[in-house]
Amino acid sequence: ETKACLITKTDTNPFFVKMKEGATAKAQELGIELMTFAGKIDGDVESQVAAVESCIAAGAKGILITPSDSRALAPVVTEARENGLLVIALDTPFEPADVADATFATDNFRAGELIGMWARAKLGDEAANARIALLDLNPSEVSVDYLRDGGFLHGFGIDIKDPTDIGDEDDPRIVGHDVTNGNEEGGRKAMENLLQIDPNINVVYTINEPAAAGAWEALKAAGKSADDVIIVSVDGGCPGVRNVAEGIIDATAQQYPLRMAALGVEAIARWAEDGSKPAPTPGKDFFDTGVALVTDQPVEGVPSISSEEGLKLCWG
Amino acid sequence: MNDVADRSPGATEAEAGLAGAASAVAEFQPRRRTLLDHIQHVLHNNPTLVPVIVLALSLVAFGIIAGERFFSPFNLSLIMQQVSIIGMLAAAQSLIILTAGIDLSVAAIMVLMSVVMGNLAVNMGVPTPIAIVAGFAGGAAAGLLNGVLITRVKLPPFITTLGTWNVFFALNLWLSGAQSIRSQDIDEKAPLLKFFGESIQLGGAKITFGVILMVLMFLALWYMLNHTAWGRHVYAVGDDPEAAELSGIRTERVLLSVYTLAGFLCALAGWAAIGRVGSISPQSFYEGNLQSITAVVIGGISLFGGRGSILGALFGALIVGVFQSGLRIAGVDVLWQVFAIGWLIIIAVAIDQWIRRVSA
Amino acid sequence: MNDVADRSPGATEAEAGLAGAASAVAEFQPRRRTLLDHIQHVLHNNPTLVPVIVLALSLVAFGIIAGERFFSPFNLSLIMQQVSIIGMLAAAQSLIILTAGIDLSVAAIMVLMSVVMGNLAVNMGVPTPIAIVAGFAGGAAAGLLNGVLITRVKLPPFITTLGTWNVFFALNLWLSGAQSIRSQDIDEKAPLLKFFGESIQLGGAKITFGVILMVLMFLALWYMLNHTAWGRHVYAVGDDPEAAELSGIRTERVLLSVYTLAGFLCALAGWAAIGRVGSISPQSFYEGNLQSITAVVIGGISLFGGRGSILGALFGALIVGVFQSGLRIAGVDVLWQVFAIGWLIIIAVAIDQWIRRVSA
Amino acid sequence: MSTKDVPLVQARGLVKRFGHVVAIDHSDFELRHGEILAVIGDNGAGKSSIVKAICGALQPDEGEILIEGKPVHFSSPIEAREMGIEIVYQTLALSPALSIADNMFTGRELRRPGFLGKWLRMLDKPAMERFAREKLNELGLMTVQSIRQPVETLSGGQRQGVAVARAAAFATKFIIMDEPTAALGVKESRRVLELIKDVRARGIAIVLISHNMPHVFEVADRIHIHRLGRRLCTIDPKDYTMSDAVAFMTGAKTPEVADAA
Amino acid sequence: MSTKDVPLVQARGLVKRFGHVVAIDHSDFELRHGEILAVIGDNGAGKSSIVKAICGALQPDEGEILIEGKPVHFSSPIEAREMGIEIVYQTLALSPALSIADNMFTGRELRRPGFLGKWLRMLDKPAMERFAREKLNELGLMTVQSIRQPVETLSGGQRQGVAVARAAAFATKFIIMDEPTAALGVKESRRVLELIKDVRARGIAIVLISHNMPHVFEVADRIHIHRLGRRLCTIDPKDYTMSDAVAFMTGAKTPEVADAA
Ligand SMILES: Nc1ncnc2c1ncn2[C@@H]1O[C@H](COP(=O)(O)OP(=O)(O)OP(=O)(O)O)[C@@H](O)[C@H]1O
Ligand SMILES: Nc1ncnc2c1ncn2[C@@H]1O[C@H](COP(=O)(O)OP(=O)(O)OP(=O)(O)O)[C@@H](O)[C@H]1O
Ligand SMILES: OC[C@H]1O[C@](O)(CO)[C@@H](O)[C@@H]1O
Ligand SMILES: [Mg+2]
Ligand SMILES: [Mg+2]
Repeated sequence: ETKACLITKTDTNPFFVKMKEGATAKAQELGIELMTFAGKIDGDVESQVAAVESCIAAGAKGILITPSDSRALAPVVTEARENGLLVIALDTPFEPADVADATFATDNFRAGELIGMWARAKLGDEAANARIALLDLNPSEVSVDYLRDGGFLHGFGIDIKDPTDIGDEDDPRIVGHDVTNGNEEGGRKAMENLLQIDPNINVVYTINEPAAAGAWEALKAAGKSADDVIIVSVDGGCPGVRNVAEGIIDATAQQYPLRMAALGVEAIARWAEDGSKPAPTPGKDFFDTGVALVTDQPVEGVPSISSEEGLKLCWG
Repeated sequence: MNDVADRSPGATEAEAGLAGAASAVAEFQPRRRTLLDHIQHVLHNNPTLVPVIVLALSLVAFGIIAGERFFSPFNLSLIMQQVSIIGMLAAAQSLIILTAGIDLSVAAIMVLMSVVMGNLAVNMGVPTPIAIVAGFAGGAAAGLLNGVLITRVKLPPFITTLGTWNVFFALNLWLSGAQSIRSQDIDEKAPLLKFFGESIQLGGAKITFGVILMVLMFLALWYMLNHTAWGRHVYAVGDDPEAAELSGIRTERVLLSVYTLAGFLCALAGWAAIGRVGSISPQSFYEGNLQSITAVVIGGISLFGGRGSILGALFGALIVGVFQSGLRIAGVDVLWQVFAIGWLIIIAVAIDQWIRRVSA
Repeated sequence: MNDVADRSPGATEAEAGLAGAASAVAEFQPRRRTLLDHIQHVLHNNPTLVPVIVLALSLVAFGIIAGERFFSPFNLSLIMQQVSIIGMLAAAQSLIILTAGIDLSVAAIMVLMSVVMGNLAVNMGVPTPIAIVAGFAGGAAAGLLNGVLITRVKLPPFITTLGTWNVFFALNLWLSGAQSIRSQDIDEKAPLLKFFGESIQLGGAKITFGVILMVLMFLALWYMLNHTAWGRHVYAVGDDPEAAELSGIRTERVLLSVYTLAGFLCALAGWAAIGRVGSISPQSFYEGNLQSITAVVIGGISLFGGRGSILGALFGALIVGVFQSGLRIAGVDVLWQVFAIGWLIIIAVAIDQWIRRVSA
Repeated sequence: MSTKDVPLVQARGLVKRFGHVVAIDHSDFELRHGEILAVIGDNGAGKSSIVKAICGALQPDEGEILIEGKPVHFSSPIEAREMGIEIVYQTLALSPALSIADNMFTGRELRRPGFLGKWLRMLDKPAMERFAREKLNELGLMTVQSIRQPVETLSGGQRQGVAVARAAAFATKFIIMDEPTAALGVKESRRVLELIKDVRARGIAIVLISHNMPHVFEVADRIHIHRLGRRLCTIDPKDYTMSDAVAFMTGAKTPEVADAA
Repeated sequence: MSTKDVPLVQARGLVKRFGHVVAIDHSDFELRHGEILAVIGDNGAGKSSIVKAICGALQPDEGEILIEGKPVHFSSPIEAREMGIEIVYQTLALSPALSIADNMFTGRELRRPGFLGKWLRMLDKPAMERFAREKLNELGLMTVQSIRQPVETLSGGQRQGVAVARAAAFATKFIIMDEPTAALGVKESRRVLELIKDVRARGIAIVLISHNMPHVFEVADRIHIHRLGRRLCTIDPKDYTMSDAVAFMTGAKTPEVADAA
């Protein structure tokens, strides 16, 4: 029986829980034994290193991993490949991407760019006077964090300077950045703090949908209505898309964790069968599992799907 | 049996000299004092003044640095809101630290119980009041588990709560399936869960019921600690548990009541957190345990137990809140906020130590 | 001056009765013992046996649950590798806990120093040996800072290191710009940083230099603690600092040396961590502080200081490693792993308490 | 049989082991109404252990204890206290950070009358302070600045005074004092001895553990001599000299009639 | 001027304040070669404080201390120890978890000869254990099972023995003993008194703080009477009665000639 491993960043993020569901279902379908691992918190590199090693020790055929640190895990993953395992990065690419045999991921920069472009188009001429708040992940500034943040600003038409550094831009439209730890409580507090700096904020970028939900609570408490502020986010989880339908989040870039997981498990099955590896999306160094902008306020020049469609696909 | 009720019939030879002994206790002339001595002395007799002064100073400092925006009633009331949940945890933590214990599991109990309430009321359709009461019971039970391990199995509090922290954290993930419960779903199915998010407007300030709850919690605990026998026993147990036991206090019961009450207060904080955050998120407040301890120590409550006023913890929490808000508004990077809080802990406690060093 | 060298000339009246007093001290008949008493007694006299037995039992248990894969030399040597860094932190932590202190900053010092080494050697082109020495110096300085705050400013260790943990964490983010240094860049510019990742093959087992370093670190500390005056002083200071000071130990110096040495050992662990992880990640080992404390307490070292063998911490770290590896291989979800570790802490320390309760 | 004929306390065959040490080895004990019973013996003879067993601070492994003829089993000193038995421990058992008044009343605090006390369980601080001050004055034991000052600000002698005053104020049956004068000066010791006699005059019996023979012979009505974990004999101080007592307790001489008094 | 004429210790105008308490109030102190000097006084008079100031356990705020005529300034008792001054504290200052041998040598451990000792700083455990056993036997103070057993397994009296033996073994100038017999029984106290006299016979001076007048008058060559933070007078026990001494120290009488001895 073929064995495969799924190693996620944490078990506390519904995105990874979904990913695990997808992988487990696919593995069952293909008759593969799936072992799952996770770190205790985001950034928990050592647990992931230990997990990769355990997979090698267990004689797995391949590993699906969402690296907690796109650079730090390279050595152990290389070791796994040297031991004949197929390693596939999910969600977060390695740096460089070819550390893994293949990557099934959202293009996080692209995801950010889509919501940035959308926000600019939505504001039209008012974009020149936008007051922008950016709600990021945590002080560690990991790759998803700067890719989405940078993508958003780029899409909005702002010069991001060092693409790996958050907060080095000098565009006066930016009110500030704050961290949310990717959850509702952090989202609310960060939004409150930025509103203190400028109560006229009208564009809010959020790292993910829980942070967006928290930000909305703060805006509501500050007396704002959904029409006063544009909130954009990334993920496209079912609760997030429902928030789009209800007009709380204006647009979100939807990712497809179940697809990532299923494709990954299939790739390992094929590798076990005939030793073939999946190929990347032409023109990219990874297999783009796609990202779709979900919004009920489509704008010209930015392709999007409605929340109704999004709800059907949510985390499919 | 001979009846010897008269005084000193068999006094030993040496004691003959006692006749006419001065009966006053030794007294010495008071020493002259510098201004600094004087300040130290005043603060020594009113140790809760220390965090109050630190709070006042940081308010002034950030008023200058961050400008008037910082000083608006709105911002000040906002700080209160931001502080409210950690403040309640700090209240629970203070009780435990007063008994010379420590609780690394407060935030885990709080989050677990808000997940329990939400699961029951929103996902399983249990009537909200019952869900809330179930959360309270769960919090008290979690606290009681800590208490039993500490008093019966005689494990050190640090170790006990390090262990149960892991246990509660795991249960939280399991119960919630790592999923948040959305604000709108709560509004629809169990709006009572958000009760503490409601607010009253007072001029520019917005006072949430959560903030009021926090203040009332501190006042009630202050009353209990200072004006009931139970409170005196909490201090006595923290001060010297053996002496307390021998002088007639059932120390085990006191400890059990303290841990159980703390667990209950955490559940109450869990309810209030739903109102504060708007939704129920199993991932929030991961650092709440250490943040509550930080507030308590900045507030001047001794980690060795038995000393300090619970109101100090309130001021401690506010000091941290003022720092975070002030630095944010002044546009300081998060990482330097972390840095500043680190030094704040050290300096606040150093001042407190300096104050306490004087003998009364 | 009169010369009174002869015995008892002025003995008081009562003492006349002493002539011919029995000179033996009170002795009582030994009590009969049950088998359990017997076991308890043996363990009481050899407390380090407890973690060894727990370790052996967990090996057997997981051998049965997780199958022979678990028992392969490869997997067993892997557990050693996985445990090595936390093991080294636990060694440093043990020293501090033996003095009745606690260090919440060990992992922060370690990560900060591996970032310092990497920044200097890889990013700034400083010769690797100098970068490593700079890291050592930094680690010792960080430990010394803790020590100075604890001995001079007289802050409780818990508070001090809670503060410096924040400070070191912030510095780490600042220095690293939150960016990991890639493995390939280290290989190219400073391969010496990865020295402890090298290994020797022994049959199926792969022994890394990092594992050897950890074992040597424990042996050296064991020797120092048990066969040098410094080591006896560490125990004495942890046991009763006042008695230690009065009986001629410069307790401040001992504490300063302990914190500084611990800081240095953390830096050494930081070097080893580069070899272990292969790259330098500023966000790694965030939970290392509490993990090191967990290893120490499971290893039977008392949080109250002065009691326990440092080798216990090694076994404590191995027990946690065996549990994690065993549960992982048995396919248990992380959340239940966390749950199990929580109970492991509680049960291991409960057994230890039971053992120590017998009087010798 | 009148109450006065039955001993106040009677213990038979008490045994207490600590691991391999037998601290009490089938020992008997008897305290009579209104008397001062001194307990003497070498260091480690088991004096503290036997009195602790009697007041519930230690649970004996074997043996029985009768108070006024009725078997009792105290699972803690609190239960003994409820019967009017007070103990002054060698370590005093005061809470340093609490006030003198708080310490006097630990575990038996007074509550306000009416609503405040009944429903809010509010302490009656004024009443407790008044009582504490009264007791301390009554015993003439000290001149403290304030009844509200923390015990840790008192000298050793003053603390001893608080502990003794607490016991004397609440005892109705008897008081056990474990080396109450060990750390005290001549003047302070004298005060404690006077206090002991005052208390007896009020009809309360006292068990006094002491190594100070002149003190023992001055105040004791009977002397219980403890040796190697058990009662060796009880003597009347009028019939024996200090030297005899010391000879018995150290094993230099063997008492002729066991239980001489 | 021969060394013998200069007092061994001379302190003048010592002052020590704790916040608002003046524990030593311009006090003098003198100890002569080879004598036993008793220090007596009420509880809280400042006896412990003054001897602590002399041995470096307390830093006086004012005043000077001369040892054999030379001004000294000890910043810790360790420095005093290096000059041959030993202290037996009221609290004993033993480390409960360490062995008897370890405790005897804390702070002055013996190292192995040669490479092991010099480079590996290895302790010479056999030598230390031999020495410790010898000293304990020599003083006839006790029969312990093993010199390696932790001090916490000893009885109070035995612990006292270890502390006294440690001081006696290493002192070359003088030993300060702060209430060494307070918790001891008659027999154990006697042993300590004999030991004190033995030590003096070896030419080592002793400062003995005690509340036990018979003991003081038995062994002391001179008595330093301390009152309200300062030396009231020094008397020769042959010229005064115990009753006089107590009257002086409690303020019942005033000595006619200050510094009588
Ligand atoms: N909690 C305990 N654990 C172990 N041994 C104990 C304990 N309490 C007392 N012992 C032992 O029991 C014996 C009797 O002790 P106890 O304290 O009753 O003696 P004592 O007569 O009061 O002596 P002293 O005059 O020194 O106070 C001693 O050997 C002592 O070491
Ligand atoms: N560390 C300290 N801090 C504050 N006050 C102190 C300290 N040490 C001593 N004192 C005070 O100094 C005074 C003298 O104390 P000291 O211990 O020297 O008295 P003593 O004569 O040894 O008494 P005793 O016979 O009870 O041992 C007392 O009032 C005491 O409370
Ligand atoms: O914490 C960051 C992680 O969170 C997600 O956005 C899911 O919510 C992932 O795509 C990302 O890896
Ligand atoms: Mg006793
Ligand atoms: Mg004294």
